Amino acid sequence: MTATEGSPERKRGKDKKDWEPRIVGFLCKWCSYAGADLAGTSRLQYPPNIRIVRVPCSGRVNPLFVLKCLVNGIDGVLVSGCHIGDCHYSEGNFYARRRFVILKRLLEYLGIDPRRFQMSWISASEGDKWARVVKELVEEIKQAGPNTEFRKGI
Amino acid sequence: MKIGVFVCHCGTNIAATVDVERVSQEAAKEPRVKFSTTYRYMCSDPGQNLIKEAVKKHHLDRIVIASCSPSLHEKTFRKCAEKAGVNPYLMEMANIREHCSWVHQDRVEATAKAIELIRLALAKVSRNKPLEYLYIPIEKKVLIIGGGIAGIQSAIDIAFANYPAVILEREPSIGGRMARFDKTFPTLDCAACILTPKMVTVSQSKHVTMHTYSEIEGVKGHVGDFTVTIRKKARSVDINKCTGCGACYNKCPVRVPSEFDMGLGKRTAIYIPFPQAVPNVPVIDRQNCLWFTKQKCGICKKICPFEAIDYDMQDEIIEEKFGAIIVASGFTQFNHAVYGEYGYGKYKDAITGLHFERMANSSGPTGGKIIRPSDGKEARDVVFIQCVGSRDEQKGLSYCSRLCCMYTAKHALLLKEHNKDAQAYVFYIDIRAAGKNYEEFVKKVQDEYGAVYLRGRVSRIFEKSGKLIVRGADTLSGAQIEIKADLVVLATGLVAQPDAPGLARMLHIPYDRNNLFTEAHPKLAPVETITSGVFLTGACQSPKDIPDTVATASAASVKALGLMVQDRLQREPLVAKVDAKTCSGCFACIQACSFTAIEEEEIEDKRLKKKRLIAKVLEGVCTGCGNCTAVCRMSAIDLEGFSNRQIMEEIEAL
Amino acid sequence: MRYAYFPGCSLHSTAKEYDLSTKAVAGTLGIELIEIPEWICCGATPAHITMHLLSLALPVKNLLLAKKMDSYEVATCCAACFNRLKVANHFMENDSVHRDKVNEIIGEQYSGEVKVRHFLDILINVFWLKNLSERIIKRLDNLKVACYYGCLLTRPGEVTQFDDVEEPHLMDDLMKILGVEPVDWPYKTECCGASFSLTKTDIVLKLSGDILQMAYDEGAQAIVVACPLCQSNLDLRQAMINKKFKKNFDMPILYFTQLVGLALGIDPLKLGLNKHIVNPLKLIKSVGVL
Amino acid sequence: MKWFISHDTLRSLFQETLEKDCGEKVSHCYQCGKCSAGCPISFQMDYLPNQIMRMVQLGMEDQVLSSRTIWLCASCLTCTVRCPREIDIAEIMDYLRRRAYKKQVIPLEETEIPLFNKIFLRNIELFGRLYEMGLIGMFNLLSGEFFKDFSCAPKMFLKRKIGIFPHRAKNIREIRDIFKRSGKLAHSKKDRLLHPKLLFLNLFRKFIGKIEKLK
Repeated sequence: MTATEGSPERKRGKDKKDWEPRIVGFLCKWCSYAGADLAGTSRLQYPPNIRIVRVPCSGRVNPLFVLKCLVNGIDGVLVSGCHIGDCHYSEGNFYARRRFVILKRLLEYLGIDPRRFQMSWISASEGDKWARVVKELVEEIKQAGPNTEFRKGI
Repeated sequence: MKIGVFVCHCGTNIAATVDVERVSQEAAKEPRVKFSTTYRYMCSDPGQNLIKEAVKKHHLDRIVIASCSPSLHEKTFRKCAEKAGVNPYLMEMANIREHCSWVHQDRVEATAKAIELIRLALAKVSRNKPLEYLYIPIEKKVLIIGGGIAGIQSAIDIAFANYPAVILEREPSIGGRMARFDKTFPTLDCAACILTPKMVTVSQSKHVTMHTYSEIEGVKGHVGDFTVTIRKKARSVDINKCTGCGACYNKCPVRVPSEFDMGLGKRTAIYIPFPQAVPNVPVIDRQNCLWFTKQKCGICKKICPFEAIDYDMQDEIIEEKFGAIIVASGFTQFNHAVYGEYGYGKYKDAITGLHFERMANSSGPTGGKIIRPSDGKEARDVVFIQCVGSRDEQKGLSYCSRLCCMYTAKHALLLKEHNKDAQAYVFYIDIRAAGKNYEEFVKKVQDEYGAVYLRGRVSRIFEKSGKLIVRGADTLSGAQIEIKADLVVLATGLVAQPDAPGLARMLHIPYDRNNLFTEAHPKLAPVETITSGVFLTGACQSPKDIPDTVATASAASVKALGLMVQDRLQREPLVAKVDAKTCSGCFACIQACSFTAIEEEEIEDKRLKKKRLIAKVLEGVCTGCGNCTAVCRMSAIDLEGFSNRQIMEEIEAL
Repeated sequence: MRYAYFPGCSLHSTAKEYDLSTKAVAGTLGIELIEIPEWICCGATPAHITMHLLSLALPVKNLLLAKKMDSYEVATCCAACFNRLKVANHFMENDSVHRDKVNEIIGEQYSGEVKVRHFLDILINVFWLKNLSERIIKRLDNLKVACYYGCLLTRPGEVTQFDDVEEPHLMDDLMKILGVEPVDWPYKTECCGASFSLTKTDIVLKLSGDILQMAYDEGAQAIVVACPLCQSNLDLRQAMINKKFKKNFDMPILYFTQLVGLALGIDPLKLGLNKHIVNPLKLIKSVGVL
Repeated sequence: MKWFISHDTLRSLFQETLEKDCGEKVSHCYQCGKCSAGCPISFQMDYLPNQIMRMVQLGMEDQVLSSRTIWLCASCLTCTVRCPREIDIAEIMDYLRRRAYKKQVIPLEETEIPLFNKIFLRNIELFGRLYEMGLIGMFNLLSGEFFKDFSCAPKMFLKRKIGIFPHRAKNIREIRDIFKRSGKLAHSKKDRLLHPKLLFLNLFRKFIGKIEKLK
């Protein structure tokens, strides 16, 4: 299935004025996803640029997913898990942290704007933090501009 | 593949900001979508019926429901799918309420986002696989770690339901901290009078086995099938032969400070910790016994009429299987020696609450007299200091230990009862007496027993000419206070046992920064842990008084019994799976698994025509965190329900 | 062992005997103390009460002077100077906002690289007590003293990193080596009134009186101090305390360096023992040192 | 001396300003009173240290700045090292004093301490090191206690503990620059170091006191 073809939202990189960043968030279902839910229940407003992919734990997120997003032209990727020490699976986010620190360095080495990939730790009770993180993230990605790093010559 | 999309209005919750009709129309244009509709409340009975009928009419085999958060209604719609004849794991939800309509106001933007969220769900569901629930058998026996009042109550409850329980206790006798108390607040029941009958009940129950003087060495397995290694320390007395006559410890020549009496009294080298000990069998303290230190004496062996003394006894290591574990490992006292301003614990007459309990006990080391440990004189002016260690981020704990207010009030009352001339001065910050009859009790102590309550933390204690000078303040009057005290009782806070993190790691349960075990949910699952089959009770979780401890003990027992009465356990099938063809046997996944849920397995490789080792997931143990999938170089291990293909498809759909 | 020596204003006036005895002891033990040329006042309490930045800038100026001598360790005797130098160092090391501002004031770059040590610390932790005990000529047996540390030597613990905050023991350890018996008393870090010496003399008399009383009650024959302000409050004001509270204290207030000096066999006059208001010579004679 | 506070006081930004400027979290204070219990000077104070913390929390700026307590604090740090909430109370007292200087609110009873501090600093600005004779002389003159500690003076001279002449620093220009620039950065004018209002208040009060004694 190629659901992406012909979708009206795929107009990136053409007109800088209308450009809105597209961001993917990988959220662990125990803390960050629930925190995003709480932001909803508290009716906190944040920009609609983020699409959330629900995962059981930040440790589930394979670095390949992040790379795949960036290769596909997504402008920013966020991985968010429970606070360090509060992981539902006791140590999944430790693994995630270690993994993504390395990934971040690798991305930097590859010449990709480090702002495009970010991590955050948001608990189920931090709806406000979620809204804040998204707002800041969107701002930063806007500054970073459209992701063309993987599309040479366009 | 025929996918049905069901868009919920949620009253106006979604419909107000998202144009649901347009969303439904757009969804219908997506490939493989055979049917799309909207309804006011999809989770209601008519809504669910609508889904069932649509499945029947359009022969749908996959369902996407665009509504609220899956944390809320995933279970509802899975069941609904099952009833409609679709595998429950071929249903996905698009969260267009919490993540869309509630957080955005622009109708156009929100509608566009909702459409994309549905596209995401469609992408995922197209890669879903039908999954079957997992079932695991249950070993019908409960292990209770800790033999204090929490463990005792749990054992009684489980035995009452005719299921076997095993108590594991580190000390020679069960009873725990409560056995040391004199009276209990607010009713002033004698602690021994209410605890001893329970201890006897446990010892006489045919369903309860006690491993006293034993420690836990390791835990393997998962809910329904835990294998626990227990070290039964050498008691040097044969528990089957001994009748508890007491001849041995009456004749033992050694005298050392008694741990049970907080060092205020003495015990022998072969001893029972206290007269009501259960089991009533002595133990030899090998560090102090003359036979073990100097190869001399041996009187106990000579005198024992039942030949129960065995100097050559060795530690015994046993393995037992359990279906559930109740953790009742309790607490210990905060060590006030970190307070330099209170003399680094060097003043003999500055004691803790537990010392006071032993002194107030009429069968205790002082025969119920409140004395100064330094010179044995009766104490007249006694200062009680609350919040020692508690509510002090600088030197102690950030939390409130919850019972110190009450036990201090009780001590102030007991002081007056034991010595009419004595005067209690209580330094407090706030009095926290939220419990049945607690406030009334504190008031009684203040009004009828004349305890002087002073609001302020004590800044300094020092010794001068045999008295302890206590410098405090009363913030209510704005006065500095100096009291020449005979005795200072520090209401030390409750802290986790020093080996709590080790136990938590063994059981795979999380603990917080204070080393207290963390419950699965602070409100809705207060005695469960994230490791199914492991339950919490008592002060190992957070400071608790006796009523709360007993309540959680019974709660934990019910949870354990809930497992015991089942023939087998149903589990969500969202666990990791290994693809035997691609697994190279590097076992990086075993390293990454926090739950030891992956094992090595030998298979017959037909292509290579030889045997080789690959990883195997123990479905009962796997919690479905997916950490293993991220380390697998071959992508051979994958997580059902959140598989690589599902997530990749979602990414592609963006 | 070579140190840039920061005596501080008091040691050049009211506490001259502290300066004398420190130099005498250091000389005998072979610890080289080179006075920082053109050092200036550290600002003491008035500076940090009045202007926060000034209270950092003045000590930093001195530390920079020391740095220019190629000396990365400063020795000081005055507890107040020690405290101010340490606090300034702490800020310069850990607080970038203040560091930038102070560097702007001074016009030079400094980020806490010069280490500050109290002479007591040097004797005990650099020279080592054991080495010191081998150099002792006359043991000062039969002398019972109360070691008084005052507030500024140990507090705040994370800044001074000197000794235990509530129950310091370095001076007691030193006294034991000399044969002096330190009493275990609770007022080791109690406040003497310090900077209120001139402005709020009443407070000083009350607090210093309490300290003298406690030392007396615990059986001390003298009080040993490491701070010129404590010394002057207890020594100079002793007559006034006696008058006001109708007491008869005759308690010599000695610097620890003076007792070390005596044990090393240095002439009492070179240690400035004649400069005290309450005469200590009588007591010292009575224990048989002279 | 009892106050009435309105929502204007409670909503004032006193606590926020303080926390921002001196970095200490007064809001952490939960009023355990350990600071007051250990304070050696609290017998002279009008409000105990914990009360000052509370008043800051409630935004009572005028009352706090005009209190005697903030001037009587001896900066002995007993409160700071023992505070269970890790608040540097001594630093807050310092801050309050500095703020009081700026706002020129000094309680009538406690003019000596600010006066002394100013004379002390002026002394250093002039000589680089402390000139004790100058300090004592100036202080006695300006505070109106002309013969204070006169009895001590002969002893001190005899023991050569006080010099008659000041030290002359060679780098005096640098020192004055430090003073000037510190003042500039802290946004306080140099002339405030010795304020006539202060001097006048002090002398006036001493004078009244003497007259009342005579009566």
